[in-house]
Amino acid sequence: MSIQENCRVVANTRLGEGLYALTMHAPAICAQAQCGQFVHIACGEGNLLRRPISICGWQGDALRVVFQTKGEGTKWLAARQAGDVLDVLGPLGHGFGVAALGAKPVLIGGGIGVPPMLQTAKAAKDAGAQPRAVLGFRNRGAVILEADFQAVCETFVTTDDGSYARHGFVTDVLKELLAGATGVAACGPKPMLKAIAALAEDAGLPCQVSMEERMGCGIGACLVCACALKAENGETRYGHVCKDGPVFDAKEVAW
Amino acid sequence: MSIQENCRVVANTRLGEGLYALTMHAPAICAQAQCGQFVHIACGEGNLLRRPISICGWQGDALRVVFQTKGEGTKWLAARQAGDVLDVLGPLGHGFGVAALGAKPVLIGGGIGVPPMLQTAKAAKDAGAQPRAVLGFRNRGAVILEADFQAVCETFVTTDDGSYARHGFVTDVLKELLAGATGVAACGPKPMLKAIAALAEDAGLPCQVSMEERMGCGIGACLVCACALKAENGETRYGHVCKDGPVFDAKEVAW
Amino acid sequence: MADLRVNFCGVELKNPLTTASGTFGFGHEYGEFFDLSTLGGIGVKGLTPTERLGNPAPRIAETPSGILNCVGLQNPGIDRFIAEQIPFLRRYDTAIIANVSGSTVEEYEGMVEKISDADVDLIEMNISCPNVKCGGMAFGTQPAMVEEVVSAAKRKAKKPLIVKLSPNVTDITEIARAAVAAGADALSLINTLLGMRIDIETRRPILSSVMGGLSGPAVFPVAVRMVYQVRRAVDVPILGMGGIRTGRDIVEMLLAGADAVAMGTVLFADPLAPVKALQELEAWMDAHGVKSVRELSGAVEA
Amino acid sequence: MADLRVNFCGVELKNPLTTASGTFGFGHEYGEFFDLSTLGGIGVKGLTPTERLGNPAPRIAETPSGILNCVGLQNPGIDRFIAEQIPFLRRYDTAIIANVSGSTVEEYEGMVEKISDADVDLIEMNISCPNVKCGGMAFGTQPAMVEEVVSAAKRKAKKPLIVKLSPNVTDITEIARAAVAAGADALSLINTLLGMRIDIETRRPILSSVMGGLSGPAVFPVAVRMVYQVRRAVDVPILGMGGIRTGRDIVEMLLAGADAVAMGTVLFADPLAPVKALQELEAWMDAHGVKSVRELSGAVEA
Ligand SMILES: Cc1cc2nc3c(=O)[nH]c(=O)nc-3n(C[C@H](O)[C@H](O)[C@H](O)COP(=O)(O)OP(=O)(O)OC[C@H]3O[C@@H](n4cnc5c(N)ncnc54)[C@H](O)[C@@H]3O)c2cc1C
Ligand SMILES: Cc1cc2nc3c(=O)[nH]c(=O)nc-3n(C[C@H](O)[C@H](O)[C@H](O)COP(=O)(O)OP(=O)(O)OC[C@H]3O[C@@H](n4cnc5c(N)ncnc54)[C@H](O)[C@@H]3O)c2cc1C
Ligand SMILES: Cc1cc2nc3c(=O)[nH]c(=O)nc-3n(C[C@H](O)[C@H](O)[C@H](O)COP(=O)(O)O)c2cc1C
Ligand SMILES: Cc1cc2nc3c(=O)[nH]c(=O)nc-3n(C[C@H](O)[C@H](O)[C@H](O)COP(=O)(O)O)c2cc1C
Ligand code: FES
Ligand code: FES
Repeated sequence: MSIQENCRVVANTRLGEGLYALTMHAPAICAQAQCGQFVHIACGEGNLLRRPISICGWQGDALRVVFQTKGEGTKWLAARQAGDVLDVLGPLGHGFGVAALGAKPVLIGGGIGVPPMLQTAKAAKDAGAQPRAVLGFRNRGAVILEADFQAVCETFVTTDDGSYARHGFVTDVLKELLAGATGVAACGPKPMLKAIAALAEDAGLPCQVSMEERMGCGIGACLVCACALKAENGETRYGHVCKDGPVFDAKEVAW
Repeated sequence: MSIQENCRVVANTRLGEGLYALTMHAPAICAQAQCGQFVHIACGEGNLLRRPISICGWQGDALRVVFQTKGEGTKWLAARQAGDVLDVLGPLGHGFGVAALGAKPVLIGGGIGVPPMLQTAKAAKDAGAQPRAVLGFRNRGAVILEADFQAVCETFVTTDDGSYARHGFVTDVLKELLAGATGVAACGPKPMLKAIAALAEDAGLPCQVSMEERMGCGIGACLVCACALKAENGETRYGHVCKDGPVFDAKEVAW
Repeated sequence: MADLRVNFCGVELKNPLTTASGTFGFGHEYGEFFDLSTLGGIGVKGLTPTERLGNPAPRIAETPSGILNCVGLQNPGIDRFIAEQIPFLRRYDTAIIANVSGSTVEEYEGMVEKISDADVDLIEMNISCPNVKCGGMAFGTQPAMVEEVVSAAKRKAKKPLIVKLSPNVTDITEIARAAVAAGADALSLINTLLGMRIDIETRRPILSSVMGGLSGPAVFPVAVRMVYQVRRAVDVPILGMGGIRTGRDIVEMLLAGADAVAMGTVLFADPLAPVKALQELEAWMDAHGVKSVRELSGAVEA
Repeated sequence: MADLRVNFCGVELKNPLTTASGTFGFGHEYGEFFDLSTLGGIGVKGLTPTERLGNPAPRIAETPSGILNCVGLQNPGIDRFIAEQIPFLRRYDTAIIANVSGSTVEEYEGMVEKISDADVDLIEMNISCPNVKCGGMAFGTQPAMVEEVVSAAKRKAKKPLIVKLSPNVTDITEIARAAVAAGADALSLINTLLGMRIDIETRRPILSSVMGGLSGPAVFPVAVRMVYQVRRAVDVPILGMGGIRTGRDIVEMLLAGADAVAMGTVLFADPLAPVKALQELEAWMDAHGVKSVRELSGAVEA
């Protein structure tokens, strides 16, 4: 059940260059949220469309999102301060199904795809699993939420340029972790997801990926957020990121 | 010389139902302002056009405007608070020429046309004249700035419905004051200005009126704020409220 | 209490507000936000003879006060609509407006015939679609094609037939006259304006289809103008749409000449926009002593 | 340092940004806000053979992200422009684009002949005006009328002739082709879209002329689309306009196919918009390693 909620900003903290963590008072949304879902936030009068942002996590009535400034919308969001009120739709979409990932899931985030994996790690742990997290970033300045993940589970960090932690890609780490793993879940840039899906498939592991697409309604009515999926007849059909996703079974996606 | 100035709001006070007095820090505009001029205020991202508002007065670097909420723009303005910054063009247009109004000018304001007459009264007084003010309002709830005027000059107040002060119209008072007067200046609804212009003309007095029209640029470039004037050949020509006005010689206006 | 009822082509609508085809799916999603019975009618996603997959993503781009879309008529096909969606929609006390699209005259004929026998209230025929037999030129841009496709469809129609006009034409009144001459029971307008945005970083069009349809508040003044012109050109009921956002916008569209209206894009910004707009409409009418919405239609003084 | 220079029909512009006719007067007013030599060129208020008084007020209405106007070509007439305004404009290091309007073919001919002998750089011919000999239908909406008026004007032109297209047409490429076939040296687009707003309190149209021209950011996607289409249809330089607001918008319009651009309505919101947009353009080019603005023209990959 999706809700429109007016949420007071509790804090908006700058995490790094163009990176923010915003916590808001969202009791109704928190009461229903699941890991991997997203919220659709109205970002000022100048922007007609809402902006989809993943739920990073919640605690009691406080919902946290972590975002990167990109254009007008996220810049507007970055300028919000404690006390401001946001018009939010949520929780939206289908999140990660941690049960299907087994006892030893590997959870992977790339860049601004890292935030939704945090609550996913918590959910897996709460369900009795032993998750491990792999977080990849462009460089040292882009690293976010490392301590948060470490508080939940074993966490590996990579940077593309080696300026922090391990030099390399999340897939390098994943290859090493596959042996003991029971499932893979990931959020990040499409090429990364595709590579992860291939590795998981080769290893015969279930794999869930969170996809991104430009959105209109955010609830499944306008059909703009098409994600190409494999149809039964071998052709392509279009699922919708906002309602059928954002999390899809990697085997279904027509990469 | 028109200036674009970013002006910090010092105070925004509710004067009555939908009526506000907003003071802003506007040193550059104050340094050049003349009574009867206006400022052109950007009213939020949702509104492309600026809103023209008369200068009610200034003191040092503090510029005061008084306005009534009408649509989106003025409602946005009403929601501004101390510390907010406004994007303002000003001072714009031709204001009242108090010298031409003589030693005993009658200054008339109707409704939301009252504000610009305050600084005009002060200017007349500073120039050594003995102004008298006539302020007309719909009813008791609409009365504004009465004390401010009384601090400057003898002031007469009327209400259309008699709910406060004298029952009747500003023209009723004007008729009584014409005998001793040397000139008339007015701002308010067009029918009121027209009636005043006729009375002044009959009495052979100079009369200046401040006209209103929908604006684009506010500086004379786009020619949308047309005010019908009498051309020398007896036909109509269009002057422009933002640059040729807002104050016109009443004899020039094609009523 | 203001009377919001409207009789549109013989169909009694409880109020003049419907939803614009393609922005409201088949109602399920917005039904989570408000009671669909609040609406005068529901315009459903454009239907085609068989299932259509639609265009690849991206299918949407934001523009100042508007959006571009190129969904490409993704829909399950008319048969599944009839079997699966009508029963759901009929649970609500609101009119069903079936929107049909085709790529040949024969397709339109077939769709109108089939949908006439289904339990819908009104048929809206979207003629902004490319005519595959005419080099892909949209049916709705040439009076001759309009006459041909509308008269063929009209012969099969057993429900009131609304013809939905494309605004991408030099003279909307010429198209409106052609549609009415061919038998249209009503007109709806406007469909989307053709537009384009480019991602300057990738130097590629944002939409997968390069160009797409512009809708939302940005187009409202164009829609008001066209409704006004069409009202003066023909004598059938008009369903006005294009950028409607508030109760005041509904009043303006009615004054211009609409008998009923539809709201689309603005739903994406605020799923409760229809409910709020109806409240505003009613409050405005009460404050202005307007007893019936029907008094407003075409009442602009110009 | 990015090279912003553009050669437009043989006229060297120091940068691709000009002002849209009718939004900038003759430059005096905005000259109080910034140095007019900053601009690549100045498009002046539309001129007619003799003085025109224009329409009564109201001449403007606000719309979502746009405005409607019906100034009605108020201007002092071409002779006073030549005598009084050119000397002022020539004090600045910027190209002068004279914009001419007429109500008959003969008027256009006479204006183009006269302005050719004056000290201007480019002639922009606004063909969105009603043709009084053709029932008031705008010249720019019918290919045959376009051919006639442009070829007549071209015969008198001794300066590069830019033909300014109306967007209120079914197929802009057809009109563009007609103009180029008739001798247009360049095209500018878009002029305003026809729109209307109604004051719901008075129930009267806001504009004195009932309908008026829509401009501003709302029309930007329509302008980008038409520039893109026209670029593919003809081979002359294009002056792109319609809703440009920022340096990024300039890049987008260039990518779509413009060689130079004009900014209009947005000036009313921010008189310094041209200065800011040029700074943004330059910064963007530097950040993206684009050496010359000419590399961007038509470089969309579609
Ligand atoms: C399910 C989902 C979850 C997301 N979660 C996060 C998150 O947790 N943190 C985060 O920083 N970002 C997230 N994003 C991306 C985020 O939505 C975009 O960065 C944001 O919409 C950009 O808006 P803008 O106005 O700043 O940029 P602009 O580029 O100016 O936006 C223009 C338009 O394009 C859309 N758009 C641009 N980029 C994207 C994108 N990558 N995905 C979808 N729409 C886009 C915008 O929504 C807007 O409609 C998520 C996207 C999706 C689909
Ligand atoms: C020279 C001048 C001085 C003014 N001084 C004052 C003042 O001191 N105090 C005050 O309260 N009001 C004043 N006004 C009127 C004020 O400009 C309008 O009330 C205001 O623009 C309405 O904007 P809105 O968005 O609230 O209303 P809307 O009706 O939503 O505005 C829509 C559009 O119409 C324009 N518009 C609407 N009404 C008017 C109007 N009466 N005059 C000009 N444009 C209008 C708006 O600027 C906007 O572009 C003055 C107007 C002028 C021309
Ligand atoms: C995402 C989207 C999909 C649309 N799909 C259809 C459609 O299938 N059939 C149709 O006739 N119109 C379709 N339209 C046009 C709308 O019904 C409507 O005419 C247009 O959007 C203008 O109204 P609005 O500005 O309120 O959205 C679609 C519009 C949008 C935004
Ligand atoms: C107030 C106003 C007056 C205009 N007058 C003219 C004119 O005289 N001649 C002309 O060719 N175009 C005229 N135009 C159209 C503009 O030059 C331009 O084509 C259009 O406004 C789109 O650009 P914009 O959105 O940047 O304003 C006028 C536009 C406005 C807003
Ligand atoms: S955004 Fe509307 S269906 Fe996904
Ligand atoms: S508002 Fe532009 S000339 Fe007056």
